[in-house]
Amino acid sequence: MPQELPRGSAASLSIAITGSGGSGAVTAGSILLAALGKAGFYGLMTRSAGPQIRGGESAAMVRFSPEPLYCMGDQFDLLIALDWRNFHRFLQEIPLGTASPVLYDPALGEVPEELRLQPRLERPWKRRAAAIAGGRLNLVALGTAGALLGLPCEALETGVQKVLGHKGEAVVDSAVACIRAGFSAENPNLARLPKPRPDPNRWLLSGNEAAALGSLRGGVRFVAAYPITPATEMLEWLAPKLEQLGGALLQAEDELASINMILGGSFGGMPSLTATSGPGLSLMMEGIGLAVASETPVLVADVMRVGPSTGIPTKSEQSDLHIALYGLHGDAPHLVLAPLDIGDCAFTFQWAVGLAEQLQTAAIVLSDQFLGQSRAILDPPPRCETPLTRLKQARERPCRRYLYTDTGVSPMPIPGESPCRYTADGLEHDERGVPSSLAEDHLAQLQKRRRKIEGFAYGEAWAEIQGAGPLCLISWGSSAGAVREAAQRLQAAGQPTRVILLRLLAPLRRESLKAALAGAEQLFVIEQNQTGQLFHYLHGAQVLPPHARSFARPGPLPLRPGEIVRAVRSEI
Amino acid sequence: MPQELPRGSAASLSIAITGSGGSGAVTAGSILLAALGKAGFYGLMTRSAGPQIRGGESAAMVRFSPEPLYCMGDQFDLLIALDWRNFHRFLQEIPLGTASPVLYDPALGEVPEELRLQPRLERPWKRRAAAIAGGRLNLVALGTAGALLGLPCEALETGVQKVLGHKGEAVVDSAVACIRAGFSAENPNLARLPKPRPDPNRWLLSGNEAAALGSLRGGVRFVAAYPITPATEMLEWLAPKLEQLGGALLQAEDELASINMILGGSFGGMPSLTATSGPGLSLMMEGIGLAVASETPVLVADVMRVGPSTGIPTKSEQSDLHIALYGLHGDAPHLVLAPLDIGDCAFTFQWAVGLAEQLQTAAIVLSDQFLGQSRAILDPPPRCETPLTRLKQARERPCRRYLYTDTGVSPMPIPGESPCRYTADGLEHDERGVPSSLAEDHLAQLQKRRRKIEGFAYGEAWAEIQGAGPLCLISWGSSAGAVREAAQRLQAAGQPTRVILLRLLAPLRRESLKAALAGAEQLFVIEQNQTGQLFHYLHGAQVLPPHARSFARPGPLPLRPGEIVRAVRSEI
Amino acid sequence: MATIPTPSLRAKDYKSQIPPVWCPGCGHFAVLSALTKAFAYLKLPKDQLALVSGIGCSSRLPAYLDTYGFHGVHGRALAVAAGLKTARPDLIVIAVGGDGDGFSIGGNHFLHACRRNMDFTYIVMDNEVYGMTKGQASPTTQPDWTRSKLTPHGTGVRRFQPPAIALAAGASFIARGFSGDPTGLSKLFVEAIQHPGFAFVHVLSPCQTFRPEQRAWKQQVHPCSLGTAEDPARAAELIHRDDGMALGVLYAQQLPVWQPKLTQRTSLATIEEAFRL
Amino acid sequence: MATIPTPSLRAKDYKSQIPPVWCPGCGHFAVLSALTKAFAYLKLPKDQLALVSGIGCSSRLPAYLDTYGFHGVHGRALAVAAGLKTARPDLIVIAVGGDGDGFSIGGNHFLHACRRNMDFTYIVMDNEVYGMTKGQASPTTQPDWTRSKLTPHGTGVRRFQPPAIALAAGASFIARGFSGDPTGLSKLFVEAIQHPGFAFVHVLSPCQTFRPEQRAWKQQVHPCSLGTAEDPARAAELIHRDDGMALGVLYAQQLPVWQPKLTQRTSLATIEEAFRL
Ligand SMILES: Cc1ncc(C[n+]2csc(CCOP(=O)(O)OP(=O)(O)O)c2C)c(N)n1
Ligand SMILES: Cc1ncc(C[n+]2csc(CCOP(=O)(O)OP(=O)(O)O)c2C)c(N)n1
Ligand code: SF4
Ligand code: SF4
Ligand SMILES: [Mg+2]
Ligand SMILES: [Mg+2]
Repeated sequence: MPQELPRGSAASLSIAITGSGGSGAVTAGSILLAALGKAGFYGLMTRSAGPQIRGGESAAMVRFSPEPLYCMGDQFDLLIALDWRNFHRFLQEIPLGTASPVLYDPALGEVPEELRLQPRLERPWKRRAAAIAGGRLNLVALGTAGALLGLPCEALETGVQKVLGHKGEAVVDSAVACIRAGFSAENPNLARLPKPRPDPNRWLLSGNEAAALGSLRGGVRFVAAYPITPATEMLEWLAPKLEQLGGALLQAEDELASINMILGGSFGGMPSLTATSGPGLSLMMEGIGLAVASETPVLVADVMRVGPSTGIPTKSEQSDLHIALYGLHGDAPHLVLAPLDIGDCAFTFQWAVGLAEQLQTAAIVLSDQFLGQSRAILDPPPRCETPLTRLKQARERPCRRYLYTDTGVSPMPIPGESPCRYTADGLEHDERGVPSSLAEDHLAQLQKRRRKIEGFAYGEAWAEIQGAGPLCLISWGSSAGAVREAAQRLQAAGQPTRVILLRLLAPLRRESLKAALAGAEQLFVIEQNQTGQLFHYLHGAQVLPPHARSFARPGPLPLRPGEIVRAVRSEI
Repeated sequence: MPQELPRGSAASLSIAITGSGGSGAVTAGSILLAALGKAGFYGLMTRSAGPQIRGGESAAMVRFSPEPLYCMGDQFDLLIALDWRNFHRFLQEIPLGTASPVLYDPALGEVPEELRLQPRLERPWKRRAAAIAGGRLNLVALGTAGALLGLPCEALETGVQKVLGHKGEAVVDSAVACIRAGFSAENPNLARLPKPRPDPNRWLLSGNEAAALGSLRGGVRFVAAYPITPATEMLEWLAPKLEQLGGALLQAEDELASINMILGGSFGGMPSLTATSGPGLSLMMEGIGLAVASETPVLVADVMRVGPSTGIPTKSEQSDLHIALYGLHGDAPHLVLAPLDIGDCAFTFQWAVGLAEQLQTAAIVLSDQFLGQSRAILDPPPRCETPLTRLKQARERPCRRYLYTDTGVSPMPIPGESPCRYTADGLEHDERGVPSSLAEDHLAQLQKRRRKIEGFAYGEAWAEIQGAGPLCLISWGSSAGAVREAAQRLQAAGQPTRVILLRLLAPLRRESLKAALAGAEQLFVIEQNQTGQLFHYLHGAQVLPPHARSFARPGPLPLRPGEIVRAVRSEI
Repeated sequence: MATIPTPSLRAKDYKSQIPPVWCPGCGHFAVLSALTKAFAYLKLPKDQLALVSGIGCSSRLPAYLDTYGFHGVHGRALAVAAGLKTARPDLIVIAVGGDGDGFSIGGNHFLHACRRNMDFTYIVMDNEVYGMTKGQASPTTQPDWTRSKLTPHGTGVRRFQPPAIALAAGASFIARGFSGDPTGLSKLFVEAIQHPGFAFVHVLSPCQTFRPEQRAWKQQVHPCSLGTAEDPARAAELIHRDDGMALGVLYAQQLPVWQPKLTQRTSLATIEEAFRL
Repeated sequence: MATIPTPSLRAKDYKSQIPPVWCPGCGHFAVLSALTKAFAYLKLPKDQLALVSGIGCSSRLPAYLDTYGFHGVHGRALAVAAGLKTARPDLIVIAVGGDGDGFSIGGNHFLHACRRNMDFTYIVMDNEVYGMTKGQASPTTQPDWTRSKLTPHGTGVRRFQPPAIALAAGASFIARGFSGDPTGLSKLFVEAIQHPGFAFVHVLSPCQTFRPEQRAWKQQVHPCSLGTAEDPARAAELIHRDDGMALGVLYAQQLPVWQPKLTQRTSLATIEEAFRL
């Protein structure tokens, strides 16, 4: 049953804070986000940095609303410029509304040419900061902005405590003084949003954290990985948590090691995971194929960045769908999933761990830099309640590890726990695991491995379906947020719209998807890559009518609801 | 213009020689093949071995005809059993016609149960071999078989010289004596073929050799590789030849090294190649992506074997199409080709090297164990006459290595040969190669890389098209042989048939293919894998009508024309 | 399922029913036997033994034992073993393979396994050739060995010295055995399995088929007379002087073993609390 | 196009116009400068220089030189360099990178490059950390360094000893420099480039951002007093005693260099003849 499409998107505000190296744009953004949470808003923060390894210019982009948010908006309603050095780098990333003011301190230089038509709000931050011991301009600016936005000063102070608390009392005191200095001189005179409903039960976390949490919920207790942007934070969050939970994280020498290490951990009975990004995923394909052939469950998180090759490590794109679906040599059925938003990372990862365990195969989960590194205020993410576990109990000795069963799933005894010993093998084998080059064994094992993946009852979670209009927007992964919001706008504008957001990409639930598509007259497949990877995949599976259209646009800029609405409108 | 479909397939005979460890089945087969060539036949020989590393049971399968042959037949017309130990391993591989005789020496044991209905020809080989100094049963048997087949004894003796000549005179003399001993007692009384036209200009070689030759013709002078079955012979043939031609082969420590080594060689201006099979290809995907992004031409030969994972290293399958097409992370356009038969390995590899050089990208060429390890008697393979070379000449300093041109191809200066220096990069970059994370640079470079691949004029060689009937068989790579023969039979049976054999798989020549499909009423996509990889790819590209059918059957058994004819007939 | 207490097992009880694919006379047979003897001597429970390997003739060994086994992909046995041992410190983990598997494609994992010093054993059956792929030069092959068509003039590259590299990488136990000396080999396996930490056993295991000249090894091996210096610098000198034919323990040290504890100290619910606003 | 004869170039003429992304104070700046000085001293023609690297802060170096460069993928610089040098023995090839790139993911190529002894130079800027990915432990990081969230109690793993491993693997030239000693560094680069064979220069190159404590290296480095033993066994002992802070040439030997000749002796047509029946 498709849910109803939520009514027209709630009012929201988007703020960008920019500055050069050391100006503290991200700190200000983080405090603002925490303050917004305290004040009862939902919100989302992304960051962007220049090419320098560290200390280069950076920007924090914050969007908030009394209702949950899943993507960035079309444009920014306020620009807070902490200085103007290298500002041009962010021009493309920060489209301003024509009436959006620029808030800045004229003591720090001229407003750049490109902004000359924006309304200006000038404040003497530098001077005020100088008057405070340890005073910092970014915090004074934040105080000003908070006041203009109508936030209570206490909320900002709570934010300071959250973000800077670990730096000690002196820092916090000085920061609070700065906030107040910026705040006191203002009246709230920017567009104001409907009053939010504060709820202390809400969470503030990143997608990488949510993904890690979901994995732990799914039972993962062993992780081996090699650092890579933008997956590292997921691992960094996991390392101490695993230890507390009686698990372990092993930093591998490379990705070939990490994928094979988790095969070892999983063979030993522990649900196991690795996380990487495109280049690392490429290196893992052989190991993932071994997981498929030896039927050893593992979860591989690919936090996608701009490709191909080294690409743009710090920016988001959805261009690893093809390698995830098709990147294994031989006929190698496996699972591919993608979370639909930051909160959904928790659900999707938990479900993916369970599916991998249940089906004794590899699950590749496609998150991305946007989901992974953005932080959000959201309602606590729900758990996946379906119990999915590994079938361990075997009866026979010698063990028929690759027994032909109706489901295709065979018992997988655990070393040290069962006398039904066996040798797992990536060579083609018979039921007992003995290498075989006979056609009948190959065919039977191929069919078994396919049957278990394709025949499983995945339930309703394979996609989120909302609305029922003849206009149908199909998407996957992190584009889902912008697509959802675009659909709401189209619907609000009188265009009944349906959205189908795929969470389970392989195996494709063909029949369910066909049913969900019934009656759709105009179809758009929307994704953030150049070549329309999902579009071609769906055509390959013969589920799309010939008139379906592809709207595919590569990174590094995020998909925005407005551009989707425009693209759809121009075609219908 | 489609060529005409050759008339009904010529008469052919198929012979299988089987034996246990050390019985010399393959030697006998090799001599037989050489003898057949001498006698004016075209022919094909494949071999099969048991699981032992060496010295285990083995079988040689030889098919011959007065006309060129591209695949094995449906069944065998004669079985020469050198002994019966482990014969059951080959049962599936050697389907016998109901009237096909079994030729054997009863002194070596009972005919197995499964063969009890076959006509029998018993000969006292063992006794005769014992009478000759250094006498070998396999050669006596070969003499008998040659006589029964109506081959001249001199042809067999020439065969002995070719195959055993390097072992010295004594061995040859003894072998000839054996052949004569087997030969003299017989009259040709097996079905005989039309008289062949001998032609000493014909060649005898394997697909791996033809592929290697084609690469040399294309200009390859540097090879780096890591041994893997069934690609190793291609490398083993190349090593001394490269040296003679002023090139070099470097045995790498692993496949990660080999792909990156050839990137280095190619960056230095030398057309470069590596050859591997599925597991090695998996490991190379990151490096191939770097070739695409840095626009460094390389050729990667994948001599496919049964997958997934380690699979069945010694047997053939066409199941690496998906990884070859889609196995790179990011949007990474590149070339994928497949030779259509043993002789065509020379043409396709030469063309692929040229295309990679011309388009400054990676070309993956999908050969397979059947093509690679079979030996054939054939007309000398034609050369690819289109001159395709790398654009090296640059004008500017600093060099705009990734200049936006109409074709998408930019000048690639060679170190030491030009003052237009540059740094190649796998990070996204601007025209000069400077790393960039700007959306405009990414988009422009993505488009450039796509344009050069998709916009090139590939000419006619993208496919072989024969016949013009409403029944259309589409195939690729090594299945082409069986498909061609199936089409001839269907045509001969009054069913006008068209075949489309794809040599260039990526970029797909969509418009040309659509034109070639015009008027086709029944379509079958035929390939040797489980999941119909080409079928889904073609649907993904929206070139197939909805009623197209997939006939996909995995290895390890070769596709046979008869099963294709049956499959097609059962559906039309 | 609780493990049934192991009655006294004989060496042959550790073998499985699967017939090896090895050529007659292959050195790997003796390694298999010596291993079962070591298991029997140490009374190791079969359910607790996990043999891990890559690809190669030698890497086929796990299936020939009636223990748990993981026959993975080429070159990655040590990574699988490290993961398995981290997750299951209670198991007796033994990685096995060949010189190609371990020193060519698997070289990086060898370096890092030596450094990491986890408590498992690594047995390399070195025949100075790639047997499985029909006779190419491996890292331990003599530079002037010309029998491979891939390197018709020999590789021209100095040989990989497994013990020297293991020592430089930080290994804590290094021994050399010979498949022509099954009793000695079996003893080395016992010591290696008992050693707390990463124990590397370099086994000279001739390839009948592609290196028949290795039959001469019987005459060339000799007991290690280096002594086992405790001081790694001194040991390094001694091991660099090794002629590659010395049998015995070349180096043994007690060094810190890497092994996380795996004891739960908190609940996931507590961890989740931290996300609340 | 013929190469224009190089007029005398100054060090700075070897720099490109591209501004480094490095943090202020990063040790890699000094490596860049020392390299240009060595080039100027040796009067190397810019067109004949090819700098090859992997991924990491240090691996960004090639673009900052006005020579040819190949900025490849993480860990594979030595493979690219080996291929390039095989195909183009006339070029001066220099591979550069970091400790993560070279000793972690690239460890296997390091081993085999040392063995193969091709005539090119390898410069590793070792800051004992993964700079580019924001501060994780590398193989050379101290086991008790707890500043990475990935290994909050430290790695607990012994450090990778680049010179000892290089020597065991068969390297013919091993030196250590320090980016805080630019003149010495430049001299080592000159010697390394001149050395016939694989020359490995281990450069201590501090990471300002993630390892600020490395500022103390200035006080800790000292000239190498080991002497350069010709005998590798003796050198092995000395190198094992190295405290990691000794600067200078640690080992140098003339050993056979691997380099195919690349002279054509026959035509393809002749080769094709052999296929005729
Ligand atoms: C990724 C990959 N590359 C190459 C191969 C081919 N291959 C299989 S075994 C082997 C070498 C085996 O040599 P070794 O480890 O010394 O074992 P041996 O057979 O000599 O006992 C190679 C290269 C493979 N299976 N996978
Ligand atoms: C295959 C792959 N894995 C991981 C990464 C992420 N990565 C980029 S640089 C780097 C480490 C760099 O460390 P080092 O080589 O020491 O250079 P430094 O930045 O310290 O100079 C890593 C892990 C990558 N780019 N590719
Ligand atoms: S090829 Fe060599 S290593 Fe392999 S089984 Fe035969 S003798 Fe043993
Ligand atoms: S992060 Fe460290 S290594 Fe990287 S540029 Fe900055 S100081 Fe240098
Ligand atoms: Mg070997
Ligand atoms: Mg570093």
